[in-house]
Amino acid sequence: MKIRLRYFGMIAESAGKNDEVLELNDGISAKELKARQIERFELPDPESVQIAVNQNLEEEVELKDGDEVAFLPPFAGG
Amino acid sequence: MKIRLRYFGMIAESAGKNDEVLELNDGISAKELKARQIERFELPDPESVQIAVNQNLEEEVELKDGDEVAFLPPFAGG
Amino acid sequence: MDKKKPKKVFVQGAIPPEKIAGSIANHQSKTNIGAHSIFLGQIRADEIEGKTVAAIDYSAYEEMAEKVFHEIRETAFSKFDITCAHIYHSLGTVKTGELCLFVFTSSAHRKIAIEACNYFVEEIKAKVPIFGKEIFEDETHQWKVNK
Amino acid sequence: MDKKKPKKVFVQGAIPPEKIAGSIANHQSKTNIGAHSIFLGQIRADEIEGKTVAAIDYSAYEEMAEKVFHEIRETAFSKFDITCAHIYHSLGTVKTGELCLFVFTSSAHRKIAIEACNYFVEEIKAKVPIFGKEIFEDETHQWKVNK
Repeated sequence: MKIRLRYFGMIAESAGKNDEVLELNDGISAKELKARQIERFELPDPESVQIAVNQNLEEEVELKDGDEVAFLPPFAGG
Repeated sequence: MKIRLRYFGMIAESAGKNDEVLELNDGISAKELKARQIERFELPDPESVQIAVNQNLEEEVELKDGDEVAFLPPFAGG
Repeated sequence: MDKKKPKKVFVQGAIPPEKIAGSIANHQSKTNIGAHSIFLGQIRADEIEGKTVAAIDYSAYEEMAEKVFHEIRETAFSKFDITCAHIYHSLGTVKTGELCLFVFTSSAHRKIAIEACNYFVEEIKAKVPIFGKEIFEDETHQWKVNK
Repeated sequence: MDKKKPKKVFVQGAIPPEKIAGSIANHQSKTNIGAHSIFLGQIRADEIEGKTVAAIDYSAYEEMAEKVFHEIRETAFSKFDITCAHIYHSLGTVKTGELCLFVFTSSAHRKIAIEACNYFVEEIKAKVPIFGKEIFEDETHQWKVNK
């Protein structure tokens, strides 16, 4: 299945890109994908990383084809 | 002694004037003057009347020559 | 420090929105400020016993009001770590939909600016000898009382 | 009712003071309003390890941010009896002393307008995916984190 990953702020800086599409095996959860990308990019301060699946903050969800998973560093609005 | 009285808002309306100077005997307190003027002008809602002696909200004070006593209806600023 | 200068609070008639923009713009050189809190009072077209308010005519015991405004400022600056504070209140006629009160506080941090602004608004309502004559559309009137 | 319309929140660059005056002026025909509460975020020239912030470059996960702004609005309108609410947030570069956030709430009564304004500010800081790159005068940077 194809999953679109998007990176923001300091995570995009660490990843060296804003987005990419990965071909993944069925059955992977958002949480597993998060752990994998944190390790792959050696993201600093991994506890601060939040992920949004199709714009909802959640990790305990199994991914499906076409999902968009965003990697979000701490919010700094306002 | 001469005391300057000032009237504001609905009190000025009831009194029919904004100020006047009264010649009073020594020894009168602000509170006594207040009661007197409330009766004289038949001020409505007398519990709501506050007086300021030389711009300070106080009644338990003996008046002295040259004092300014202001009669203040409920505040409505803001 | 604008803390010590005596400030002119009363303005004749309504407070124009441009005055608010001007006040904000004046603070853009103060780069220790992180947050501004603004409160605006606007005249409501209240309906009272079938009659509609068209304007409020404000008057004040001006000398005492200026003194009380100054005391509120002094207390606010001692209670809150604000960089500046500005207050404007109308005298005379302010029509419905127009602004009669403008309170503007600034601080490095948002919570301080917000708390100080609220403090000013409550203190002004409670302590400043300002009187309001609500003028109805039929030109009768009644006297406003703060709740 | 401006409650239901989807609102554009993001503006490119700093929010000019004139925009605030314009928003206020737009509400002078709404004579059921008695109070406006405004919060403004301004960029501070913070000093961090000897370097001074010159600007913040804001970015956002825009689609999600617009959705979250909308949810915050819906919740605010159900919690508070406000007549209207407006939010503007900068994207891109905002220099020190310039404004990056403008929250504007209106109600018949002051306490409601003030509480709703505070609610928006806290919710925006906590829940909206906006990211800020603090750019120092020497052109190095660090990433801002809301406290």
